[in-house]
Amino acid sequence: MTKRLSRRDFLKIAAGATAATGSAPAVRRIVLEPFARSGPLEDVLPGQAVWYASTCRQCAAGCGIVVRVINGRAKKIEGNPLHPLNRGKLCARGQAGLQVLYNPDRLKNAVRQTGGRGSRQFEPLAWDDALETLAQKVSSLSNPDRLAFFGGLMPDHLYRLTARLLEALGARPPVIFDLHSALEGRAAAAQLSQSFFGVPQLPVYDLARSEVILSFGANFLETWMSPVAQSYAYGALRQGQFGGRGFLVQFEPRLSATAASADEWIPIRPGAEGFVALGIGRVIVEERLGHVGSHRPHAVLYQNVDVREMAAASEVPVETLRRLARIFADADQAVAIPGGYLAGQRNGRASMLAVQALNLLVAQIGRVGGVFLSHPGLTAALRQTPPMDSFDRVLDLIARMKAGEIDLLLIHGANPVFELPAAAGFAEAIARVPFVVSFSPFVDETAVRSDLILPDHTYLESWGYQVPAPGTDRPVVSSQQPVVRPLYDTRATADVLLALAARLGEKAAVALRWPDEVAMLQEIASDLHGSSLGAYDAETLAGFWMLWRRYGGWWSEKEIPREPEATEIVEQPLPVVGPEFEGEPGTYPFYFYPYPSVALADGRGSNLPWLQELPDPMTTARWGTWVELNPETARSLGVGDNDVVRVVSPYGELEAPVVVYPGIRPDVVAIPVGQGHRDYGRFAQAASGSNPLALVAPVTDPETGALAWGATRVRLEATGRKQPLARLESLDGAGRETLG
Amino acid sequence: MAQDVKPSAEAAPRWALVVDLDRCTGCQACVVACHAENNVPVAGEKQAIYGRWMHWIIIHRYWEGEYPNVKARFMPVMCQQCTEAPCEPVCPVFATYHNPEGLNAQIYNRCIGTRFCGNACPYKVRTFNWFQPEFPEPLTEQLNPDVTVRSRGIMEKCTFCIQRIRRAEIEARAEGREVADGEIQPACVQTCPPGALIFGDLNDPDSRASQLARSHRSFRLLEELGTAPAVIYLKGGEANV
Amino acid sequence: MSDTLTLMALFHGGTDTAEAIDALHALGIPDEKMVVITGVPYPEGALGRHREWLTLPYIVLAGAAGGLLFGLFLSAITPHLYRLDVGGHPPVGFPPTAIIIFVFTMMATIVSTFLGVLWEMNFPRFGPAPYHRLVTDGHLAVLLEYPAELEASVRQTLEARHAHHVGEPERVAL
Amino acid sequence: MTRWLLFIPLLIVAGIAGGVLFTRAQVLAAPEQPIAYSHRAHIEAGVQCLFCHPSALRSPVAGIPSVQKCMGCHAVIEVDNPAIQEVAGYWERGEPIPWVRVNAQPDFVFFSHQPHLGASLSCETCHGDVGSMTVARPAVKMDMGWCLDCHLKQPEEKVARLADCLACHK
Amino acid sequence: MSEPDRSTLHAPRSTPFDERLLLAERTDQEINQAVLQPMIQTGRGFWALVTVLGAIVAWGLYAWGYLVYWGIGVTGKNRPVYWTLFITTFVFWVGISHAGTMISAVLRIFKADWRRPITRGAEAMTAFALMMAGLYPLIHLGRVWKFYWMIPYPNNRLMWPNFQSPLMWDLVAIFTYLIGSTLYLYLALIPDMAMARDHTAGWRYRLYRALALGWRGTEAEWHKLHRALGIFSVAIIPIFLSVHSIVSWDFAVTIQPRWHSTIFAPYFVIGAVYSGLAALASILVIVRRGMRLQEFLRAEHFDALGKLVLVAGMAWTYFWFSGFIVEWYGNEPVVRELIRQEVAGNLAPLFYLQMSANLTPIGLLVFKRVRTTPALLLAATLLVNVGMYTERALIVIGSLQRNHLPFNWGLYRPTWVEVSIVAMTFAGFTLLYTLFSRIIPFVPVWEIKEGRLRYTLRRIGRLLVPTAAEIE
Repeated sequence: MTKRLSRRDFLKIAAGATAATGSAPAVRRIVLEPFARSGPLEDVLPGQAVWYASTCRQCAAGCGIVVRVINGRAKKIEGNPLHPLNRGKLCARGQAGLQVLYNPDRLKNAVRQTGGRGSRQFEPLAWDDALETLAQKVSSLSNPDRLAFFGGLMPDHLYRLTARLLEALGARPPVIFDLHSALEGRAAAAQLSQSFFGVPQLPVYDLARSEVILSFGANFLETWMSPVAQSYAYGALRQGQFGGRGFLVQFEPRLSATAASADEWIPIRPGAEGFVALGIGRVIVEERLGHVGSHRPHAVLYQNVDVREMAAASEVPVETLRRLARIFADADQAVAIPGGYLAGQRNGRASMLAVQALNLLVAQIGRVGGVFLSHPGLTAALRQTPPMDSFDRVLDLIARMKAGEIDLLLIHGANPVFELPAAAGFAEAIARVPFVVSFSPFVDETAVRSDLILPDHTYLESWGYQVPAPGTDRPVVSSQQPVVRPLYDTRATADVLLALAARLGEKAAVALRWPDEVAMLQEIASDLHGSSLGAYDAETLAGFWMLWRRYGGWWSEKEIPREPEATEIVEQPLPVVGPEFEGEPGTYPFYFYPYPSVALADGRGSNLPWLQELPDPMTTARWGTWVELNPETARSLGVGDNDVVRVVSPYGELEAPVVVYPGIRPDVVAIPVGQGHRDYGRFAQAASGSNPLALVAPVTDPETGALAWGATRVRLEATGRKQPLARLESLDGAGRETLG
Repeated sequence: MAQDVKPSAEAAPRWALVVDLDRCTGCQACVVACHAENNVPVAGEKQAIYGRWMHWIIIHRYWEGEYPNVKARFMPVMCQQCTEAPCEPVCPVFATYHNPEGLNAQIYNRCIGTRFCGNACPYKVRTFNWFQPEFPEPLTEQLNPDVTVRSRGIMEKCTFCIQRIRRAEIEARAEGREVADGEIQPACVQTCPPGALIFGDLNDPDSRASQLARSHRSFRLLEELGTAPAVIYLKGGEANV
Repeated sequence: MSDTLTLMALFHGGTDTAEAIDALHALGIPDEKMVVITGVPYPEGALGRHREWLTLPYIVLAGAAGGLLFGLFLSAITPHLYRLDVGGHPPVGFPPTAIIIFVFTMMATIVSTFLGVLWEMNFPRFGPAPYHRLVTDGHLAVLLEYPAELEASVRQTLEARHAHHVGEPERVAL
Repeated sequence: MTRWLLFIPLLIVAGIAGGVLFTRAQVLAAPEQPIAYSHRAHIEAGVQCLFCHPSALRSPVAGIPSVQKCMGCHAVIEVDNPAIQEVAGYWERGEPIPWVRVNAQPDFVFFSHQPHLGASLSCETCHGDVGSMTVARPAVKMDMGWCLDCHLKQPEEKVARLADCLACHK
Repeated sequence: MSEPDRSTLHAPRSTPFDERLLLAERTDQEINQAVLQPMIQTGRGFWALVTVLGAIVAWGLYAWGYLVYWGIGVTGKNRPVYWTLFITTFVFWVGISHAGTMISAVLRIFKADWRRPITRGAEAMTAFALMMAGLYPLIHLGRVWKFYWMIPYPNNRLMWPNFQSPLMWDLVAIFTYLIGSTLYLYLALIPDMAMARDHTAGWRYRLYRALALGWRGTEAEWHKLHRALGIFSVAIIPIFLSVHSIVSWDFAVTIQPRWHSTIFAPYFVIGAVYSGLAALASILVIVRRGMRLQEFLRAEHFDALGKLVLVAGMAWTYFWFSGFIVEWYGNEPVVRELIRQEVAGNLAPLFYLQMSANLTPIGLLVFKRVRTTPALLLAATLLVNVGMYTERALIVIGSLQRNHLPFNWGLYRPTWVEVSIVAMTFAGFTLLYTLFSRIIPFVPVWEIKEGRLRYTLRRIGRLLVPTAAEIE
């Protein structure tokens, strides 16, 4: 009895107690348990809530979560209060994870599509038969190179397994692409770090302790990188330190929620962010602003930059540049953030380089309130994270599929048919592949085009771990454990691959020698056992394994800053590259700005009713796709709210109702990504909406090879039809707070 | 048996929610947290278009100025738990009333659906179950057993997560101690990433909530109506001291 | 006195009836022994008879008082049976109490008036009673009770006033 | 004619009374259980309530013991009793026994055993003398009046809290 | 009884007094027949009407069932417009119900003799309108099967209704008024039931016998009846004032802009009288035609009624204006917004319909010709009720569409369910009224006869002048 109590007390945690900055000294107590694989915990009482720690898989950020479970059923997801990344907080998408688990449209077992691809006639398939078919397909490949694996948002251990397997089979490594990461510009950011700091690791921007933040197209409060951690920091920035209040400037063609929260929003010409950064840098150098001499060695960077040209090109007046330059340079802590929208341009790398250079210029690299790299510490070994593949690898795969060089395509965690620009032609390409296997738990657009669906568990039922990227101020690994037993006869893809390897035998069996997923994880986790750094440790490996699950990961007790070293690349003059756009300005007068919806992200959330019903912070609209137009644009086009317009790009067109949006450039047309599913369950299909990727040109930034999703021009045509949009706000109210 | 119950027999707390508008980023995390915690149903597109959505907490978004000098502000609005609640006296069956802890209670199974309270509420934060809410299997598994699943024809609204308050109080009483400040966290408060929501006891002068309530930034929504809400807003755009 | 006879006579007009009644008075037949049945309410005293006393007002007052008390109970007592505070109002406020009390008082007044008057007319009474259908066609019926020895003079008096259908009153099931 | 009118109220009253009695009988009836389980036998054998329903102490629900719990004892005790063999049958098939719930609260009521036991109430207070029942049946009709009856009798300083609707309604 | 001197009866039929003479020369028997005949012989038209109305009612009941089964969502209500056509129509019917007492009680007290033939029609209208009104508090409930929680009865929960809620005041007030007006109607009916009893056979005889309660018409009975009616008339007037005031407080006690007004009570009362009298006039015109009651309902009645409507209309205008000017002048933001919505916004059509439909009749009724020509009077009074219905809709629905937080504004669109149910009550009212007119003597025969007692015709010069006797 006493023993049990003490053990229970052991992880009685005070929610929010770890809060670094100004939040309540809260002592809301919950007891974290390790998930028992068989039989209930001996001290779990019926009707009593148990909390399991795990990791959120709704986006790549990898926040820690705790899940409230009653009588073996998950009831509520909250942020893990112990987790140094999100500190007990969680975003809307994370909260909605429950509806992934309990989604009425989940596949209940492995299925074969009988009526041929796209027929949507599925017949249940015993797992053994499924594995047999798969093994047979693999072994009957004339050449391992004809096997391709398309991965999306994969947990790290699964990626390791896949990579090992493919390697053992002699196939090329998996192609990893998910739209959300692309819109965040993860690939480009990683490559920027590679060339700027010499490591392909996403930098951490210390927003909480910064005084001045210049955010260039980084929507860091909604969808960029690690929104929860960044929002947490934002709270501190606002009311955190001793009543100090940071100054945030947002450069964006469209007023995002981040821009709305910013002190200053500068509606900048798409693709011209780099110019602004260069201009500001040039001013700092010219006027010798900021800390004495800090900029001297970097004067060379700006030798062929002319402030007036930059101002002209970016349509930001010189005075503004000078003013911001002063504010930025004079601050003790200041940071400039190269955001996702920059990466979505064909001059992406140049712009991002210019922005990152500002941090170098004012010597904020590695300084408090500046830019960091998350310290790998002991977790280095675990950090075989999926490389954020750039779009050109996808194009290459598509080309090979079209050329009939792929006989077997395995797809996990991605929905390329929906997520890729239609013009990239994945849908046509996949038709050329003789056999396609999907691991999706849902029948999405890609699964419908596959022969076999071997549904993976949803993340609340599965094991795993993930190293958060960009991570935080210390080494962190988030561990993932089931919080409920699998609802249906689904199977962890990791286990499927292991079983497959066993069947294939030879090198594969050697490479993937673990009996099952958990064994593999235990081995991986054991790397961290016995470290003094950790927030916890245990004598035995078994004890460590238990705590690893209880805590929902491993992280160092205290902050370990890592100061990146700038490489020599920043000793040559910065390139001055202008953006290019698909489509003639004459016929396509508007810049097209697709943005990830805070609710649906890149569309993976659109099968969750909570997220469908979730109002967009800015337009308060939901359950549909809309076109945001500047009032002036709308007027000139003779359309108003709820009038349906046709948006035409050189690559496609769509129709959607208009939202007259005061916070957008007159020459920009913004459409949220996420709707327009033809499959993917009742809620996704019920929503009226269309997929803006139909318009996007499949072009890349030649430097990084990242998808230049912002580099398309469109034109608008009024249709004369009306379609009411499910708004939260009353249109008659006209966005007023009071009538005074 | 005429049993006259004195409302303040015990030193009752006065629960209050402080909303720091300077921190709020409009991220909507609170909205989903509330849906999950309180079994709030989803209306669906058709009903949502017609203003039939069920959120207990919504984030108003206000525009100021014209492009390019346009500003947008966010304002989370949930039941203000008024001290002088206009919605209470009009209910013919006492389905809504003022409880000893100053909460504006709504007893679902007592409600007969006159919707009078909805008219009386100046904040329009009460939502009505126009239809029988649908939770297609197995979404029912998610429903929080601590909260009633409301049937059609019933008024509902934010309760400050009364079930969490009650749980904390029962725990504290079982351990023979007072409820500590911050121990009770409604779902929205618990999840709010920038920490814009702070919950606490106004009768305890040292609670973080009452400290913030004394800030010069504090104001109440539609103060002039004299409803004396227990939700206190902190004006955005300026430092605390 | 010896045995008494009852007799009903119908008249055409009020004038005749009034005169007849006076004559009968002259014969020493008191008002109590006469019942005048008309299809039309004749004004007080039109037929030369005095009005009778009524207990109706007392019934009504009693009813009203009862209603008032009931209203008082509902609006002022029940809120204390299970005390629930609403909108910062006191459990019992003047205006609501006033309204409730008023309405219940009026309700009781009305109901007691109705029941009271039925009770006074001891309605419903469907049993057979002396009556003549011609009454509702405008005839006036006089029903009188008199000692046998007056037989001749009474009849003679009635005839003189154009009475018709004079005779034993037929008892009609009402 | 009028006499007929008298019957109408009589009928109504009779109907209401009948309905009330009927529902009461319904509520207090002992439900049909899959296995002839006798509380009396166990109590007489000296088993405490909390031995099989331990969670009453620390959780909202008292809970019904798992087959595992039953077999804990009956692997050795009374093994040849047919009822026990049925239980064993469930155990071997790995099925839960479909017990029928005897005392339940509606969905709109929040009830937790924990505070009630904390207030040192005995099980019998609400569940009656289960020890003397062969088949468990509700001892009282657990309606709001019944709850209040007790809550309002509590010490003055507690009544405000205990009489608050939110004390039991969720 | 004052038999007019026979010689005058052969006077030419053109003088306005002839109409009065018509009754004067009838015997009681003829009057009875004149009243009973149209009741007993029912033409094909009648049955057709009953069928149509019955069908509409049936459809409405189906709609109600549909509403209960699926929930309030099948109506057009939304947030923030929680009350709509149901409450509007409720207020409308309560309003209609007011003329009944107005006529019979007030006029009985003031001994306005022209009331006699129309009192019963008025009282019946009150009773039926109230029955229809009484349906709405039930219909609009989200959980109608729990309505009995509003009834104060001892229960083991110790729970009583909240008598601070205007809805409770409503409940008891409407109930009281319904009881009051029904009893009032019935009490004055007893002698006529006796009359009908004496002149009918078969089921009607049995019915009337039961309803007559054994009335004979002894002096004592008449006397008591008079006393009772006297008390009734006095008691029912404060009720009729209170009922609509309370209905108005349903709105006025909230802090909803535009509702939160002190003038609402009298404004509603006068509006009720206005619409009620108008409705009565329309009904009388129709029934008079349908039941060939020209002898009883004559020009001078309509003239008098028309004047009353005229006065009520003017009073309504006055109250409306005194409310409006304060709102307009105060210029309080939300109210300003509401007024804009009505005068220039999405409610403008309804607003102008309301104003024209309420003001035009006042202009028309000034002319005696309009008041005394049934067709014109009908047109005018119907117009009034269109106007008053719209007015109620604007007050209930219009005000709810706007509130302090523009973010929360809303719009309302009615659905077939609401329309059907509203239609149901209109049909139901008409149906009840039609059946009533065939079963109950539509004109209070005994009151007419009583009135007849008091008239004599005096010749003044060349004129025949009716003179009424000043007797109690």
